[in-house]
Amino acid sequence: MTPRLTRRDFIKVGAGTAVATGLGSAARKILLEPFVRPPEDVLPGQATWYASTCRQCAAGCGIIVRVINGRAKKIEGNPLHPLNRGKLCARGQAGLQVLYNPDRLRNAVRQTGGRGSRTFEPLYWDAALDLLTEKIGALSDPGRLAFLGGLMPDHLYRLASLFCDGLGAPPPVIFDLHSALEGRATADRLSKAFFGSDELPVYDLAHTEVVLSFGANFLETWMSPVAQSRNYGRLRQGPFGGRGLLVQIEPRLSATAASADEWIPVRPGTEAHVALALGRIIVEERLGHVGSHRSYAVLYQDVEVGDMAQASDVSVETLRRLARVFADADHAVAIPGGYLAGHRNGLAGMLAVQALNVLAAQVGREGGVFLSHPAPASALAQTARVDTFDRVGDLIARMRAGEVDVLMVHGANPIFELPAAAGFAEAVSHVPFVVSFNSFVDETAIQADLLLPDHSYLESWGYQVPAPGADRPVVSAQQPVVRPLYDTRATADVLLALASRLGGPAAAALPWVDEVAFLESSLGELVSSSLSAFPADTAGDFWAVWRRSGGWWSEKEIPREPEVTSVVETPLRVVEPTSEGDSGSYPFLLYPYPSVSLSDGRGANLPWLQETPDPMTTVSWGTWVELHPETARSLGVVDDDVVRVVSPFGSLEAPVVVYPGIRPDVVAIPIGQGHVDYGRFAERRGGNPLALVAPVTDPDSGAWAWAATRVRLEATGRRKALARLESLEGAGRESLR
Amino acid sequence: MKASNGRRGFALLWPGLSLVLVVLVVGAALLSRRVALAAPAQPIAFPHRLHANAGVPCLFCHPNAMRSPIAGLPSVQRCMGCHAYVERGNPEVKKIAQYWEEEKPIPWARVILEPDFVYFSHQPHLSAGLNCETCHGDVASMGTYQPVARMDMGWCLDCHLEQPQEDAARLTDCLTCHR
Amino acid sequence: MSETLPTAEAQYDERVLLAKRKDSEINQAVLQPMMQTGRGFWGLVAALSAIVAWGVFAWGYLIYWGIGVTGKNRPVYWTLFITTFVFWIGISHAGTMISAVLRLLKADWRRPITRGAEAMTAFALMMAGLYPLIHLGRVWKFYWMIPYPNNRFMWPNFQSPLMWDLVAISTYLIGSTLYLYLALIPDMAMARDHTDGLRYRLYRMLALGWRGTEAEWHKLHRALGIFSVAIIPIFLSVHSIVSWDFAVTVQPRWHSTIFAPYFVVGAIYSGLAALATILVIVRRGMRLQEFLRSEHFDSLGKIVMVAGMFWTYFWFAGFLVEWYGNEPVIRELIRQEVSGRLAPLFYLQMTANLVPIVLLAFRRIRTTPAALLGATLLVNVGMYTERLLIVIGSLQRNDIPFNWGTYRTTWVEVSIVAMTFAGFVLLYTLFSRVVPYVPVWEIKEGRLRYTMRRIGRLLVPTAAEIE
Amino acid sequence: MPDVKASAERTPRWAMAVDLDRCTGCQACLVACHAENNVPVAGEKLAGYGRWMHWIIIDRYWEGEFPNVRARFMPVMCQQCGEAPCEPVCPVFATYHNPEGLNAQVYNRCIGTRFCGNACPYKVRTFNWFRPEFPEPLTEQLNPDVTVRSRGIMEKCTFCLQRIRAVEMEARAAGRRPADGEIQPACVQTCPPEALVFGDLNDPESRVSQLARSHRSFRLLDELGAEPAVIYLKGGETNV
Repeated sequence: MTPRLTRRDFIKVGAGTAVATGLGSAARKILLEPFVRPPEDVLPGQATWYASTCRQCAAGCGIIVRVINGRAKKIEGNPLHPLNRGKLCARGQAGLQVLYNPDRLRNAVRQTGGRGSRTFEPLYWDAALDLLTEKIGALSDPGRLAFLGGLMPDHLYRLASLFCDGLGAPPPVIFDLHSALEGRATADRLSKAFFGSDELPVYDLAHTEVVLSFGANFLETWMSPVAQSRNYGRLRQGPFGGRGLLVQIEPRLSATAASADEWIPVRPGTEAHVALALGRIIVEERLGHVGSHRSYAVLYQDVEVGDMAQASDVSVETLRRLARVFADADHAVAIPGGYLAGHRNGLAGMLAVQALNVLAAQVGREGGVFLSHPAPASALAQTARVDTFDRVGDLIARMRAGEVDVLMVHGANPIFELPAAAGFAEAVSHVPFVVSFNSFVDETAIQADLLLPDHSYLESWGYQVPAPGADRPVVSAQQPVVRPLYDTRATADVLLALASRLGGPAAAALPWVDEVAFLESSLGELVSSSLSAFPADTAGDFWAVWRRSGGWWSEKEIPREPEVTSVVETPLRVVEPTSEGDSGSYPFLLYPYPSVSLSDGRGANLPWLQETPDPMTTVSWGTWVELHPETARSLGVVDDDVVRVVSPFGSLEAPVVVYPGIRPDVVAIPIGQGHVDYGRFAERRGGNPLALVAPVTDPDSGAWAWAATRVRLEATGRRKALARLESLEGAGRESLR
Repeated sequence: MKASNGRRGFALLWPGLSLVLVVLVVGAALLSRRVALAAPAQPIAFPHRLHANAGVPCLFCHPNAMRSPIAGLPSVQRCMGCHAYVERGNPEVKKIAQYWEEEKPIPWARVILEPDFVYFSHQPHLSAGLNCETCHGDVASMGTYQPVARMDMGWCLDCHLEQPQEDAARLTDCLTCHR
Repeated sequence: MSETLPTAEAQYDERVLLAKRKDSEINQAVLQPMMQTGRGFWGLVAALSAIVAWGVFAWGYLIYWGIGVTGKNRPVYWTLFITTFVFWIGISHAGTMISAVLRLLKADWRRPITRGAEAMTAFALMMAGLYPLIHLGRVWKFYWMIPYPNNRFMWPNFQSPLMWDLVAISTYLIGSTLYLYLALIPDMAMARDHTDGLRYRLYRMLALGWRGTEAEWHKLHRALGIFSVAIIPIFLSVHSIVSWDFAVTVQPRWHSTIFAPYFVVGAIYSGLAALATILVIVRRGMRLQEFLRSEHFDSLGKIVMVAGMFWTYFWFAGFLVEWYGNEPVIRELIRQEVSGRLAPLFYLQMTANLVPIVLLAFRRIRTTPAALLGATLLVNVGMYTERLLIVIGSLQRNDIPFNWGTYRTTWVEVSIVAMTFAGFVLLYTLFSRVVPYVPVWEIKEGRLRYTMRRIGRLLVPTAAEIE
Repeated sequence: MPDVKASAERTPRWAMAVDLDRCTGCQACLVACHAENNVPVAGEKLAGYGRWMHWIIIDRYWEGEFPNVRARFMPVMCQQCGEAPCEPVCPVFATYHNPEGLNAQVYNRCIGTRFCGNACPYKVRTFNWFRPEFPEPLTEQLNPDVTVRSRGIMEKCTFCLQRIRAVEMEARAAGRRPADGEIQPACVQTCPPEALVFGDLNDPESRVSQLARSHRSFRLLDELGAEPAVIYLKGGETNV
């Protein structure tokens, strides 16, 4: 229950160190409590390292955790892991504060006194399970059970789907904002349509010469930032000869664009127009050394370069220059980024960008586009896939219509992540019984009747098939690095227990006694795999190796070449971007972007990440509004003046950051703050820009068009000093000498 | 007359003050030494003497000294390893057995205690050829452990300064023990 | 106090007048104000004590919570405390300077003002000495700066200007206190012989059994002579060292060769001004018009004026070099001063330092206590501002613009600064009631130089050489 | 134990190379440093008043005007100067020059004059204005190899001294000298684009020495003559 209990058997080296005086031992009494039975893997005072997998975002980097006297002290990248090769990002480093967060939910509770009342009554797990079993057992029709997942580990997703299957309930709905912001759902569609594959493409940044990044902030939060950053380093100063060129095409100068050689401030939503124009130019002028122009000419038959330049606000000269650079390079790649997916022409746009790679024959070519590997075992094939906004919409509709009696939520926080206009909060009130498995009492968990906290990811088992993957098949291992601090329970075990209690088809679908048994059976196929970098003959050996090395992966790299489907024979469509709110009364387009440290807001309860300055504005602990100097001047505001940002759907007040790297017609606000419930470090801090966003979708992909809302600005006359790292007097001038 | 009074008043002043000062200083010195060398009470009156005479080497019960900053205390299991058979009647040993049955750790009181900004590791000292007695005194003749030296910085330096030139430079650097 | 003092020829008569006085009269004239303490006096003491008490509370608050309760931040690591420290060190200079130098020069007019001056030095130094302690926050760690033998082989770092400070200031404090006390002994004896009860006991103790024998007088003069010589290099060194606290760093504007003399001159400027201020007030408060006469204010005013001119010269010399050097950071600092956020302070500094020089050029102002008071007060406002600009102003800027900073003061800092100002006045007030403010024996000694001789029909005072 | 002396023969000069061309400003180094070195979190109020405690920060400089605007990142940590301005001014040797060329900061000796903070031209020293707070159970994360600083004490980047010592002790026990790249400060270890390289300048073959010889190398505020041990490598340009 309390940490004391688990700590008892460990030698209290650190005890009482708070009072350090030169005085002798008799001055105060400090107890040294030796083990009753010494465990073989703990040497008091010496560090033990455990390999596991990072769960701070979907990427699935391998980590090793330094553990001393049963306490995790430091997280580092797993040097063996093919994905991140020992490297780790800020959010990964901060994982320890998830484990040791003072605001963690420490045991199963039920919320007596109504939802949001914060009056919690502790429950024994058995009682909690009985209650849940009873609720599910009482369902008139299993279809009235809904499972909403957020950033779920693959093994848990599989269990959850088996569970729902067994019951006959609809499969889990997966939504998390981070994935929406990186356009995962759309990227899945794109991959399917373009390469006929379920796996996401991998862009070989390390070996390329020219990178055209269309709104992909791949050095910050997009897809697999650590792996991409590592490859970016090699693009710049690698052993691979010359210095690569990176061109970033997006309306706001992101931290990624800051590292680019050229930033093209394109009109929002018309990134694809640039791509189309480039393709058209390459085909017209027969650029590059690829003889395939004729065969691809059809793609660009509807494209007129002048119009594209007009629409995208990029000069024809620039377009021609870029086209030549891209086509002439031996190795070049165009990346369709998450920002594209935020517009209502998302899929069409990403299609147009991907087409460039085909046109320049960079598909399956070193420095070009490859495909992630599928899970190397059939049992692992069922990996967590984020659903499009449409499916979330359906769920909300069903809830509102009272067709859902029991809602199970794991790791999702839609009440914070979805715009109020999406009406999730309202819909929840129509659901009689809500169960939350979140470790923290966040905006959604507070609406639950029963809270059954899962372990933190450093206390739990699991596996993860990284997507996008590495240069070889990888299954990343997750194992407890410390024994659970509190009376929490692995949601997998909860589901298994439920199944056995419910009996019938559910029990049949989930025959395993506990999570570990489930994992062992799922990983069975890998045991005798010949590819493995760590061969193991028996299941026991495999299990040991699996835990020691932090997963399973093939010894040598196996590039997976995609083949292009027939999509690439039909002309590419030019879809003009549309946005909510008329440009008359709402002159600016809102650009909400994921914070490098807080990502989509899940990091907001970690003091380290709150204190981490934003790379571009150097602001920490707050929300701000980025305005072009012109915009600020016309509005009569300067740095730290508070402005009100109003959209047809809501409004938000925050101090101004005058930002030289943004189009005058765009207003950018970082996502992550504005939590109502999420622990002492996150609550009542800053504002949440998603409150302003319209719940509209891209008709083609059904993905949420989160970047297609217009806003207007109002000066409030108030000031609030932001916590900046830089001095405003110094104003980021280059070193004086 | 007045003048002489004046002289007396003055004459008494300074000796008095200085006397008080001396008393204070000496008292403080003695006190601090007593405090530093006092050992706390232990839950079990463990006789090092008997065990040493029985030929038990230090590292048998304090096994981590060679591989860890902390020499470590014997686990209850280690104690019971012998005392499940040896001296079972002894009241002190009975206490151990009790902890063992209750699965409770023995709450030994720490004797040697360095402030938390001092980073000491047994391992390099042992590999440098020191033996336990060098610092901990003749434990083999003790009951429960009684410190023999107040292990303060001066005490450490006395030894580190005697090392060969090239090592002394490294060993007397503040960062050797403070980080 | 709007009276103007008599003119030159009248001054002569004043001396004669004083020369005519009998010993007993002089004793009375000095002891009278010392003995009687009216309601006004106690009111003042109460008020000052209140401020000091509040300041002590603020200090306690700081010790309890930490330096964070002041307005310091990165990069402004030093603020009001160091500023005021420098200010008090500056004040402390004039006292010893004037009494020692003038005593060496046998300047006769010094006699009535020496004690006031020396007392000012001692008390100002005590106030200054508080700041290094307060500034640490964890004041109990202070003794680590004192070189005492220990088994850790730990010694302080004598490379550090702070260590020089420690040595110089303590030496100066001891020196000037002894110097003050030496000259005090005969008067203590005098007081002893004219008082009874508690005061008698006190004076008996302090008089060290002085009886006024020839031998004692001889020793006293010898000692004073030696001290006057010895104290001068010390007081020169002290403020040079204080300036090096700043000058030895690579902090832009601090890193300057002219700092030492610049600080010394500034110190003398502010110190003499402060002395004049004090004399004017004490003269009024203790009705010592007879001893503190126009000639004193006149000559004091002149010295202040000259010191002011020197200060201006050094300031200009430094500023000119900075300006032509055109270092980016310095340029930024100058911009801040001339037109930026430091402008108000800068212009206050310039006016408050330069205007008095002009004013003091007029004898009428020098000899009008009220006017003199105004002028000299202005000087000290100016000098305090100058130190503010040097310490806090400079620290807000450095070589990496990303790290520039700002500073907002807090009630704790202000209270503690107020505490030392009140504390200084309090000590001085009490002092003036405990010891003869005017060195009686020196007056008498000086008076011996004017004996009346009858030449023909008129009395002519003649000056005789003594000592 | 075979030639322990050998390892004592040549004292190293620890140095770090920062490749500005690789740095993406991702802040991973900053968080890694917090985790490794028990660096306290200041909170919004203090952080906003220049009292944040980061041992490494990433300066961001704007260049040019819209639309041809660019931002450049420059990680700045203690430069471990060879002729450190902060060293001579400390009255109690709390900061001094250690045999390995490290700019030592002995917390338990510091009395808090903050003189070193004024003397440091890089302004990389931070001061504990108040007693640092680690709400339970965040204390469980504190690294036992690093002192938790109390209030009134100056602190700064130590090149992860505890890691250097750990490897050195290991190497000495094995009678060898630490291999190049074996010692990795937390920031270097985590840096995703591998912009940071740590090593021994006295070993001409070490990677950091090679980078120091690069035509792109420069030192921050070199003209002050502080002999920093942090070598920066200029960001390049790819023109088309």
